[in-house]
Amino acid sequence: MLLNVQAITVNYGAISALRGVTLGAEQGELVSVIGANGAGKTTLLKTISGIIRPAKGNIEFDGNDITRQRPEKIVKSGIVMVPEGRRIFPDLTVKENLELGAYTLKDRHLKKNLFELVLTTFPRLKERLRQHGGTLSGGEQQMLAMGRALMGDPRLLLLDEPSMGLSPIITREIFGLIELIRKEKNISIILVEQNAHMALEHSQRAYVLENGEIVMDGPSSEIKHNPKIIDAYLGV
Amino acid sequence: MDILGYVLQQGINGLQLGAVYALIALGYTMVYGVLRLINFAHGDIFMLGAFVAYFLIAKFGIPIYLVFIITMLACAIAGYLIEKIAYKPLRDAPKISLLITAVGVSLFLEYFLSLNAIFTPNYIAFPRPFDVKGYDLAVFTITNVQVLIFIITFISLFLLYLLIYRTNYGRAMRAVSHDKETAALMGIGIDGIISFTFIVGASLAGVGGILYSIAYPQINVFMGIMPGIKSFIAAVLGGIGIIHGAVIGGLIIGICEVFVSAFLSSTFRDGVIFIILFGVLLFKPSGIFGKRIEKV
Amino acid sequence: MRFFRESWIFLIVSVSIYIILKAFFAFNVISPYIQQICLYAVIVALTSLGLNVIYGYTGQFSLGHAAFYGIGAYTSAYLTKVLSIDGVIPFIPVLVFCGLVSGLVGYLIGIPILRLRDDFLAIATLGFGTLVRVFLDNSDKFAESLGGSRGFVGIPRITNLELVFFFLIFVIIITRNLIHSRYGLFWRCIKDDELAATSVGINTANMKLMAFTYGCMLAGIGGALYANLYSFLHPSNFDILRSIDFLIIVIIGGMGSIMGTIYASIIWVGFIEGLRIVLPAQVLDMRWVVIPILLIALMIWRPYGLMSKRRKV
Amino acid sequence: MKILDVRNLEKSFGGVKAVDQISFHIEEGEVFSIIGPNGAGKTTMFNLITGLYRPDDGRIFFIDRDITKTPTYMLAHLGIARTFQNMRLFGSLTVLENVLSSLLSKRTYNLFSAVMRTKRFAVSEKAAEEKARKFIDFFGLSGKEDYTASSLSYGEQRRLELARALSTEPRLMLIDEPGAGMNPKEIADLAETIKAIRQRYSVTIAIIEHQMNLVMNISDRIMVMDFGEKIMEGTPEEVKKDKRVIEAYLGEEMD
Repeated sequence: MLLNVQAITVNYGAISALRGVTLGAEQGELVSVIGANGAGKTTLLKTISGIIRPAKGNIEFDGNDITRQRPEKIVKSGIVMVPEGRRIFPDLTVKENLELGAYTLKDRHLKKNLFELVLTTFPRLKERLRQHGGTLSGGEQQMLAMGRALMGDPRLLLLDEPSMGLSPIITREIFGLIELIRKEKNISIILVEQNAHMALEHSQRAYVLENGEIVMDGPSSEIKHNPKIIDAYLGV
Repeated sequence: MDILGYVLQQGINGLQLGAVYALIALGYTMVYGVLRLINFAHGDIFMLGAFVAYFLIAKFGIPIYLVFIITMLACAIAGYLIEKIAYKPLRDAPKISLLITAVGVSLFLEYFLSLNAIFTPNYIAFPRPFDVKGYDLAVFTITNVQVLIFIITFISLFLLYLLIYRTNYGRAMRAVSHDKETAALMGIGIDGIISFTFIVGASLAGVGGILYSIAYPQINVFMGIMPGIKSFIAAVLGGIGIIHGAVIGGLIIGICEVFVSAFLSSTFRDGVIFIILFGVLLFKPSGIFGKRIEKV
Repeated sequence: MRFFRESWIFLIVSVSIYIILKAFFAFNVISPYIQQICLYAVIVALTSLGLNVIYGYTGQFSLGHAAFYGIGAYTSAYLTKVLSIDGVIPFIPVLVFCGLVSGLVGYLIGIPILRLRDDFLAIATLGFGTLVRVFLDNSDKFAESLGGSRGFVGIPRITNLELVFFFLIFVIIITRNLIHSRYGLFWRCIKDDELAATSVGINTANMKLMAFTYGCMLAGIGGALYANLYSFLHPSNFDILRSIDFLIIVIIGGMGSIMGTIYASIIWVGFIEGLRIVLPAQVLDMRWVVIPILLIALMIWRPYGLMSKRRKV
Repeated sequence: MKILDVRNLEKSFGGVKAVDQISFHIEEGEVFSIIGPNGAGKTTMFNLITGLYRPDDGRIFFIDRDITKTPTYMLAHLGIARTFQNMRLFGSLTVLENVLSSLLSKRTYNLFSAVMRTKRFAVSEKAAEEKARKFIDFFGLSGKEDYTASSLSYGEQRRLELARALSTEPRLMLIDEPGAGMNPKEIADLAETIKAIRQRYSVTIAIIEHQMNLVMNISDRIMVMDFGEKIMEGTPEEVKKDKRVIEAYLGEEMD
């Protein structure tokens, strides 16, 4: 396993946001985590990326314990998160946003290559390099956020609700790009989604998070046929 | 005397004062950007700069360019230590606790340095490193002090501009001031950037301290209070958190102050500055260059 | 009357303290200098209580409390001098008037600035404090007897133990009644979450203004008592440092605690003035070096105030 | 009868239209839900109705009265109450005080009564407290009156917020994502609670919610929003079948 999350518990004051969550991701695997709003999905990603410290449990990445490391260290070791709602820097240009993504990298040559790669993956960004991030459309902002993360040369990408607020067509485009990134660069991806349809469609394995606990996990193809899941997350 | 010449002359004098305010205001605005804190101790860093320069010139007779470098270094260290010791432990505390701490730091610096064993609370004459010379430009005169202030301020602003808009650190600073959490997700060390911001701001205040003392060669441990507050007002006037706003705000405040002294009475100048503050807070709280931000 | 009936224990304790103090004063157990300090402590308590309503209960951070204290002091000094008042009874309406003047100024300045929050309110109140200071420094231009930067001299000494004690007790009861009424509840709601407060139907602008006006009134009364205790005023008595004095007292006493503020005032004045007696002048200068360190340490150690309960998470 | 009538409402933030020419109305006594993806402008709509934002254009009527410019606190007195997406309780106040805050914000007694502790003061305070305890009891929080709001569990805090809103005795209650962070069992309880509120206090309810099973279970009518625009409005059955809604929000059916 590239990433190994062992029984982490996270508390906000008296409330436990995560209770003994265990999950993992292999090299080059797309893993999705589905669950309702407030189930603890974002907390899980923030804990892996070091923004939140778990009260219990540990997290291993590529054989190293990263449980209590600072976020900048974790980024350096190759885990990059794309936050919910994109959170691009609206007053910085698209180019500056991308350059910030490579903040931890020192190798100029590598940076240049990554920049080229991002622009070929997201050709739409190329046309808008000098524009301020805030002027982009929702879908373009999502691309910028993903491109910015790729600039950090990640081995594991954490995606928080990439489809949030996007139209179905753009959502499909974004998911296509996610697949592309995974295949071409062999990057592992953990995807957190409310849109269970899309998440289960594209991931190899899935976890179901309810009220801070993993209540189910397994291959996505099985999970999407589970009657309970259809009822709770796919139904309508 | 010719009225136009007089007005122009006062304008130049106002720009001289305003340039110094601009240098101090930059520190306020940058620190406010990354921490959302009014760093009350910033005016005292300015004072510290004046005192360090005083010792370097009066006691050691060091050449002027070295005075600038050493003073900036000393102020940078002071700024760094203040942040690490007093502000960092309060990162998650209520905003007002941080503000009270800042007031505490300011008082401590003033009263500690006013001890007789350190600097004394008295006014000290600041030794100018060169004699004042005026150049008559027909309508008004400009002094070599003013020329020095304009040049140094301009160079500082230019370097700061390069730093903020052309380097990785500058980008990181802007990212942190916009959204700390996302900046951290980019691998930016937040604590490092905050320290760096204090260091840059304090160095600029140090430069301001030297220039101010050369222009108005009387120094005192409490000299930082009013210029500090006025520079903060300048930062608010220009739009807090906005670099060029601080510069323009500083110049406006400086010119207003000199004009009020020249045409009204010097005793009213502080009052007028605060009336400007009320005006800004009430009618355009985001400042000249600021964007409107809605609540909720 | 219910007003007194509900506070009888408090009244008994207060009267006992008064009798003990009176005995001390009458038999000269304590020197006139210390007597004066005792009265001063009570005045500081009264004024700090005003700031506690503004900041401790309602969460409106003010760095200009000394300005309202100063307005009360100068108003009283001017009136008692011009009207040559020297008795306690004719002085009482003057006191009330001074409270009303400070309250009115607070009300007028509050209408615009109380829209601001946290640090911007701090800088606005600080600005108002500076304006008042500038005005006092130039006051001789308006009326010669105000003295300007030379200070106001020859104010009749009227303030005595009965007066300060009576006013403090009266104010404590009123404040306590306010705090334990819907108004106090609204103030605390505003401190916790202003937006939620307006959503449940509280007119937050009015309530903030009310707390601010009331707090400034107390400062005005405190200032008036102060002016006629020392018979000399100087603009520097009412600068930012004095505002910080009151702030420290509110913080030490625990924000939102009436008795905490009273104790803290007595401890604080005792500490400052006590040091003046005990320490030689040179060491005395150290006070304002040590106090900020204590303040910073206090903020780091307990950001919600010394006597406040530790917040349960 | 139309209890709330929104006409051509518009609001932009920095050039982006958060609410774009939306009109709808709510009938007295119904449960009206607003659904749509995050960022569709649902909470902005609530903020406009409760006066926290001023619309750029359009009008809002509450029982024939134009409330477009009415301040927030006045709306609470007129009969509009709300809860917040991320709960805004008075954390350092007790449960009882939280509920009392809204009960006492009505004209009860004046400043003079408060200072002088008149009879009116005592009577009003006692009445308000009794009433508050009833609401606390209704939401299953009795026994916790003296706990600070911040010490309650997540679910209890959600219920306390409902209690506080309901205690203003509103005619229209706006509830913003009550089901956020709840598991299916809690959602089911919540549905019962909302039905009970409606029956017992005969209040009209408007809800923003993501949990489809909750929305479909309790709503009489649903409005679907996306990108600040109204996509459609109708009964749960109509919404479920609507092609535009499936495309924009519900997603295509899986095969």
